[in-house]
Amino acid sequence: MELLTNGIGLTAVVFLPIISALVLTAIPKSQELLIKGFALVSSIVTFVLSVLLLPQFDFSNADKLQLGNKITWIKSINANYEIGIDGISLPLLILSTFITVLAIIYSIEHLPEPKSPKGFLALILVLETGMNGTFVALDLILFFVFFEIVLLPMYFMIGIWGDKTVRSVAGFKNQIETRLYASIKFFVFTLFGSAFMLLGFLGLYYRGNKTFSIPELIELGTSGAFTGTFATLVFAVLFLGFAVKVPMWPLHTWLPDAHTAAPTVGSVLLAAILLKLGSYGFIRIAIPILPEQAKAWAPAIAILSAIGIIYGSLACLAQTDLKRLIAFSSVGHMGFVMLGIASLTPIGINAAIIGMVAHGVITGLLFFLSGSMAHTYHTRDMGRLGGNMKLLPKTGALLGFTAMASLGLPGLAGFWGEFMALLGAFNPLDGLNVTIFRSSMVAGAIGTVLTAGYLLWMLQRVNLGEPSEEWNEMELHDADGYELAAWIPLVILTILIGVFPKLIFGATNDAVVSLLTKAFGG
Amino acid sequence: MEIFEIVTYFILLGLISTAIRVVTTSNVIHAAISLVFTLALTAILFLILSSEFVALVLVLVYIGAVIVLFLFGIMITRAPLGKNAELDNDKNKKLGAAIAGSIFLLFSYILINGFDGEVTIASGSSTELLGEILLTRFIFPFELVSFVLLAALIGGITLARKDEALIDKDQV
Amino acid sequence: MVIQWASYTSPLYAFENSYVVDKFSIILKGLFILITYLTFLLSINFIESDKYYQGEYYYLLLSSLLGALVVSSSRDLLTIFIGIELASTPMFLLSGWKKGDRKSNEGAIKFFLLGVLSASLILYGFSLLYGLTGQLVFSEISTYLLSNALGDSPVLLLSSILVISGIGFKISVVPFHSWAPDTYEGAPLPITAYLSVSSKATGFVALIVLLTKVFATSGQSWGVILAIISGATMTLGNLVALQQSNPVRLLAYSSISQAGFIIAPLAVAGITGNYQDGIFASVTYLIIYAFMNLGAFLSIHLFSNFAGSDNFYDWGGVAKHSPLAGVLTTVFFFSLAGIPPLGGWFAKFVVFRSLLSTGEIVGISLAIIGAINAVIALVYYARISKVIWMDELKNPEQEQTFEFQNPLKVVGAFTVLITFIAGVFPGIFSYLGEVSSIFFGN
Amino acid sequence: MIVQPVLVVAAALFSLGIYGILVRRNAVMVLLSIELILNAVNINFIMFDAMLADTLMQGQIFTIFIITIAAAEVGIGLAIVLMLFRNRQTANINEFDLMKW
Amino acid sequence: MVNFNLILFAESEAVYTDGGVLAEFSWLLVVLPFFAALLITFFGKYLPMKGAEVALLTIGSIFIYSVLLMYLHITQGIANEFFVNVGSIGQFDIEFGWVVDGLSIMMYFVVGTVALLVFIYATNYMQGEIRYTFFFTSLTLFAGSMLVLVSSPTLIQILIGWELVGVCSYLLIGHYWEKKDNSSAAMKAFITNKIADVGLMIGIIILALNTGTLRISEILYQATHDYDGITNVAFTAGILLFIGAMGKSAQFPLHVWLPDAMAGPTPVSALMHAATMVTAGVYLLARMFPFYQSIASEALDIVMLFGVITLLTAGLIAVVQDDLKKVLAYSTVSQLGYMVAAIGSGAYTAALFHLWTHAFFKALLFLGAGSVIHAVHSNSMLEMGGLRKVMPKTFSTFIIGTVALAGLPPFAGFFSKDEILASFNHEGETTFFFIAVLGAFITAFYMTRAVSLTFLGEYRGHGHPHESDSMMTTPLIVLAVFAAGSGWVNIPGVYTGFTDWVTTRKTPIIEYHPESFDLFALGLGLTAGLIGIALGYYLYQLQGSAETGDSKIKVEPIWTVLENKYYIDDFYFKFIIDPIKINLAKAVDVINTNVIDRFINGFGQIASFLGAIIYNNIDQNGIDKFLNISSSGTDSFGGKVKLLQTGRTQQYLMLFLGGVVTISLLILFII
Repeated sequence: MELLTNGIGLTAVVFLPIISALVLTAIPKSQELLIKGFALVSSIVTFVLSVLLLPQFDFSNADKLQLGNKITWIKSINANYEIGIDGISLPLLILSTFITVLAIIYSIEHLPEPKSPKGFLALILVLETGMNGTFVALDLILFFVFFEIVLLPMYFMIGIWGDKTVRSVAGFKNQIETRLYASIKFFVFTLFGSAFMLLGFLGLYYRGNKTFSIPELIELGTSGAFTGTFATLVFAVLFLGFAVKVPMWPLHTWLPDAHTAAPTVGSVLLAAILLKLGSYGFIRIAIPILPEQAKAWAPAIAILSAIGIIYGSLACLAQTDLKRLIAFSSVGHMGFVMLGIASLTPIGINAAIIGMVAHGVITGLLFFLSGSMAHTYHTRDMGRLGGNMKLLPKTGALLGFTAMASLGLPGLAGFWGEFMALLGAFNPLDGLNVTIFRSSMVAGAIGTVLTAGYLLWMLQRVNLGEPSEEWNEMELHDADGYELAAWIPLVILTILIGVFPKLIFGATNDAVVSLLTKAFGG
Repeated sequence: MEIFEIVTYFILLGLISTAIRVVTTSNVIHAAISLVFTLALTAILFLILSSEFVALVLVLVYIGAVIVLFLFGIMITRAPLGKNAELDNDKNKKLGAAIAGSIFLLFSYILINGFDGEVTIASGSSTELLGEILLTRFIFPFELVSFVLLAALIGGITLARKDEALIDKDQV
Repeated sequence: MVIQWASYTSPLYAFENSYVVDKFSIILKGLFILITYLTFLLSINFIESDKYYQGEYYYLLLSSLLGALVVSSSRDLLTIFIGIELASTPMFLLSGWKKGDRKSNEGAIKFFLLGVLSASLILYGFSLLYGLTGQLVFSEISTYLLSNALGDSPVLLLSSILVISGIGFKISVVPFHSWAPDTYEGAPLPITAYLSVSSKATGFVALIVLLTKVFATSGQSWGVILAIISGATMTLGNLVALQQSNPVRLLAYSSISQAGFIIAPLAVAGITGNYQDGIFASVTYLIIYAFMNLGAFLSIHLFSNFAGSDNFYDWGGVAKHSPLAGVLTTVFFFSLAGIPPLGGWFAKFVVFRSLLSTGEIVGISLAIIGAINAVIALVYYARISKVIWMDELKNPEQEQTFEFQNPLKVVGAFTVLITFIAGVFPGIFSYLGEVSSIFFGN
Repeated sequence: MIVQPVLVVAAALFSLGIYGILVRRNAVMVLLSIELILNAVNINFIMFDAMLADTLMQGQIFTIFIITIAAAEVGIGLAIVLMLFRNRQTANINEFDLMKW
Repeated sequence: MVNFNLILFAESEAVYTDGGVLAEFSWLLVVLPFFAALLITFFGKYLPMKGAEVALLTIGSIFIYSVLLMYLHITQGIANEFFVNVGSIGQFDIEFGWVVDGLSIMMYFVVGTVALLVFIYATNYMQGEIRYTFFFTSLTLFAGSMLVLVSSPTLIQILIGWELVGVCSYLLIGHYWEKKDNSSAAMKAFITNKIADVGLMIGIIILALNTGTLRISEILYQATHDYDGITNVAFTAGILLFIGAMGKSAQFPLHVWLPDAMAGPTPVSALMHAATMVTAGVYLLARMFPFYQSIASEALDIVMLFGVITLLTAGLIAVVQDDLKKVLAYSTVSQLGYMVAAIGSGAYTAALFHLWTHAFFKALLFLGAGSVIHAVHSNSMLEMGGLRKVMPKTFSTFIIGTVALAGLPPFAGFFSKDEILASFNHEGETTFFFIAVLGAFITAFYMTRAVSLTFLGEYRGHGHPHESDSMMTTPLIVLAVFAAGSGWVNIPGVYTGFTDWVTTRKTPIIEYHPESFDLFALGLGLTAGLIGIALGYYLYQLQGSAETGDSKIKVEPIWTVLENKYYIDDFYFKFIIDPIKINLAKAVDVINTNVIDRFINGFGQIASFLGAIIYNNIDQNGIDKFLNISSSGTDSFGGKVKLLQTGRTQQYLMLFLGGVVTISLLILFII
């Protein structure tokens, strides 16, 4: 399988979706079935391709970047098309291709208003290219480009297919449609971060022998090429860029709005993959290239993460909007991921990766469910919902299951990220302030209680109790085949990872250990 | 002090006074006439500085053509002939004067510090030489200028000509 | 009519037959010719739609093109001045081409008066330069300046300030920008496009040539001037653009802001003396900017014709009538905003790269200002896409057909292609920029 | 020794021209003021030419070109003013304020 | 990747076997319920008994398997553990597995037996109730989760089982979730446990990081061999683990969830109180006993303190309850206090022995109560009475359970409680000993009260109660046998097999085994029980009714305090839950929308505002404004001129030239 190992396979995984998106635009609007079919097939092919890479991937050398290639891209600035995956990016890449397939399956019958499947599916596919590309890019510029590519589709997805309710926004005189406010907020926030991130990349480029290659920069960084104010500044801007995407408190406020406004599939992709781009950036770029700075910033990151966990959970308790609640829960969960990363230990970072995957699976599913419910009930107000278990037993049961998974129930995927992150934070890397980390860890542990609190409360309000009378008249449809086809794989994945975390750890552990060894010595 | 210099000083004095008149008079015709004087004095100055061809061109082109054009313009646009209190935008005066004054001070300061030199007045005509240089060394710009003129001609005519149809149609 | 027909062919041939000075000028000439060609295509329907003077129109455009071509390869004060004049005089006229339209008239007179003033300033600056060195040819001037150690004489400084101001008018940087929105709004749309692209590019070329070939010795000073101007231009242009509801004025302010980005590398180059990097960035930005801005004008041309309104807030949902035009618009505006994988990102990227290349504090500050501005700019660029895609249709029953004539399609296809190529394979453009900077640098 | 006074007077003409374009209300008068400015530039060039005793007479040649261009500008300017006048029945430039916002 | 690990007893003289095939396949115990749960969920509806038969079959096989194991264990002794690696992270191996040793086999047996009987009982009890199938899914999962917990050879699996038990209890307590009270009770149980779990989690983290392993056996090895790492954190870790145990085993002050958990169907209560869930805490302490004993003995003192507090306070509350199930629930809390206190005093076997006996008689009592409730359709004892006649089987079995709980010989409770008292006495904890004796008195008293009010006297309720059918009474009878006889496996001086069973572990257990009866403790305990029964009978049977009986002992304000459960719930709601749920959460939300968002939006608005200012005041007519200020009063030319004042071209020119001048001055004279 020469084709798969020399970078072409990986390239195909990245670019197949966008090419399909282009082809999709050529299909006439009237051929709706063909459009949907084509999108589904191309996403499945992409997924299969990414799975075909698995046997080629040398797990015994998971710490090495594999299956990649390096081709000159922009010669004048020495930016190359350099790709490759290691144990860290592999799970995320597959998660990304996988979730996309599910998103498209779901979209076949459940397109948000205004329908127009062509545009919607094309945007999903473009989005996939951005996501896959970010996970395989090994060149800062390539990374940046892919990192930004995701913005446009998501912007339009929220803006066109988003929630049309009008609401008032703090600081604005006039009421504004949720989707419009959310889409631009999402865009501006992310761009704000990434504009500075780009400056940071350039700084590295000039101090680092004029190369954008991440592996080369890691070599330089670990040999102490970046020091002093320069390194502090660069880490600061990289932090800004990634932290917005994660999102870390207090840069999170775009997230609830974006999630609330986005169409179901948009929320799913946003939660499942997009947020990971930020934390992945920390692991792939910020920490190995600027280890000393990472060490200096780690306590701050830990504190912010802890605040994020508590804050996100408390905010959840105050929500009446189902999707908004789940969105805030993402803030909390990503707080655990970042807490793991901040610990700079193999445990912590492994925890972060499995946390990322788990959050992708679980929160993705939660958004699927809440989106479907919002579609059925035409409301997301938890005050009006209730007795969902009675009205929509399948959806309700899955919601219950997913909420349990989300609160970190051991035996399900969410547990490992939380528990291991706390484990990592208890004993951070030597030289880090133990008190801060342990306090953060305790805060995180308290956060788990709050998490359980708001999720159970949510269940009580949404799933349990007698259904309100207003639904008697309405014809409510429980989950149909397409929905189940999109959801059940996530359920299975949740259980599989929960019971057998080696699925993820097996790939990541070596890579993480070697990354940290390189960065901080034995 | 040579006679040239004395003459020059007088010319300079005249230049300034006529120029002031150009921008301050409240009579449009007076302004135009003052400009004629300014230009004439300039031409004399050029003559003193032994640039007789340029002086000639100045007189021919400016006094002969441009000023006439101006007078036409004044008349066609029916500017009030004679004294006109509304000729100036009074509000702008103070600030305009301040800007102009500061530019003057600035330029003078730099010019006085920057340049000093003697001028030896060459005798004899340099027109022939000038013509030769113009048509050899500077032939390219010379050709280009013709395009400028042509463009100005064509465009000027197009814009200035009366098209009732167009005006009616697009009237805002 | 003959001239009109000639317009289709002559630019293409002119490329082959033009006098070659160096690669810098060839590349720029190619750019100018292409832009003019696209402007022609843009103009066809426009000119035919009303009873404008066609032959004169094309002649004047061609004259302007000639001026731009001259500017890019002229290397003495007189020729460059004539070139600048030749490039701009026809534009004074063309901007008033909508004779019956008072806005057009007003725009023209404002443009004209400021243009003449700027020409006078340039001339005064040239006269000082001449007085100081006694030379008109660039190379000799700079040799003279070097050999006599006049690098920082006040006269030279004043001269450079006057020249920068004069050209600053053409490239419409703060505070010499005020004509731009009015004139852009008033002028016929193809002319506006041309003004904001080619005319501006001419100004940049003149600026680059003059600053690096003539004033190189006082780079420290004009570098600072340009840096201040650049920062002010980016910020002011963007902030004001946020307020606009007229798409043309919006683009006018946006192009003011973009001008700030283009001169930023030049400013840093002046301070550090590393011209190659600066010119590379500026030229690359210029090329990419030219095409995407042209495309942006194309798209607002399409929509304002369709919606019959000059207020883009009235354009709610128009993209649904023509998704193709909607996509084009989106591409161009987001490219202007600098979102990968559209060309604009690479333009911004090379600028940032050159700003940070030396670690000068000026460069870093400009880069930060630029980064913030890139975010601000996004808001109004995105606003247009928002309106055309996301807002409700104003007249859902509107059965009007969307006119998208073939010449315009060609323009759209061409510009969008370049925008994408520049974003995905920026190597090509950076190659052009690089080559030009290398050949130009020495 | 004669150089400085001439140059200063040229600068004065320049400034007066600027004053004129800033203050004059009538477009034709503004054009007149511009002529003053250009004239100042001419004087500069001729003065420098004489001062440097330029054998190529570049200053003079430049001046000739300036005069030519100036003539062209005047033509264009008047054409535009005329056009405006046709539409607005006034040549006062400060009435041109359609594009206030 | 099964890691076969034969446990060798270096310090012990006894030789134990590895358990052979039976031990090797013990994973079936854990996996079967989950598999069954899946089956029931997806196919249960289509089966004749709606899935109950699958549950019965499963639990039946588990029971048989546990009996086999028990038999093997009694005959030859088993101590073995197995590991399956499920991932490595850093230096840690994450392993699941199963442990087969005395402690776990005892638990398998308890869980298997009680669960089987409860299941049989429930098939009938739940007949016709909603979500019958799902109920069995959850119940099976519940048993399975407990098996995960007790079979755990690693701390991580303990945690998993721990929380799974919590979730299943959530599902079961909230079985009738149409009523908000029930779902709230379920939530309360889950959250309270979750709070405790934080302690457990941190405890596990500390232990894992200081020993470098998650295997319990290795941690215990290090603990007993005084490794530095673990010794330093022993006290903290011990306390934290105990906090976890407090949650599950409902120790004061985290006991609040257990009485509320009565909201679930009665079989659930029976299972939960007897075999699964509440015993988890005791099991954990027992599993970690060598650790506590060798290096965390200070922590044990605290454990004991809380145990004693619990046994007393909960017992007192039980006295004032009118709800039959709540009486039993508080009784459970109180009995758990005994067990915990026993562990705290170092009496490992005594605690487990009490767990063992308590499992049977408490299951019996609950099922009996369920039978009664089933008959009278009410929980309140005020609506019962006189059922002795109509429900003879229930009555007689209930009586056996009661006397077992009250600690009368020869029933099971007598032996186990006596061993605990003996241990207290032996340890010299005089105060605690007397409190425990007092507890025994209270226990006997409130049980008598309950029996009297329920079965004796006259019937006060409505409807016509009748005896439950054999599917329900058979388990009662079986359990009654156990309640009577299960104490005989550990009679000091006669037969102490139980001690051997539960001490068969890798790490030897060193503790006090009474060689013979401690007559002082025995006498005191027995007397207390008898007095309690006598008093109860006197008050409630002879006086006839609850009110009159209660009025005799109603001592204000203690009675009110007890009725309000010491106001602990109120305290929690008022000072912890409400502030967090309402005030803090609202505050955060407000901060989010009104501070952070406003701040962010503010940026946008500032930019927009600046833009407007620049555009309107500087860019377009700044000069104009300036001029208007500087030359006010010059508008003297009349109306026409006034209109003309807004001309723009010259202002542009001014801006232009002003720019030039400013820049020139700046460059030439300043820089």
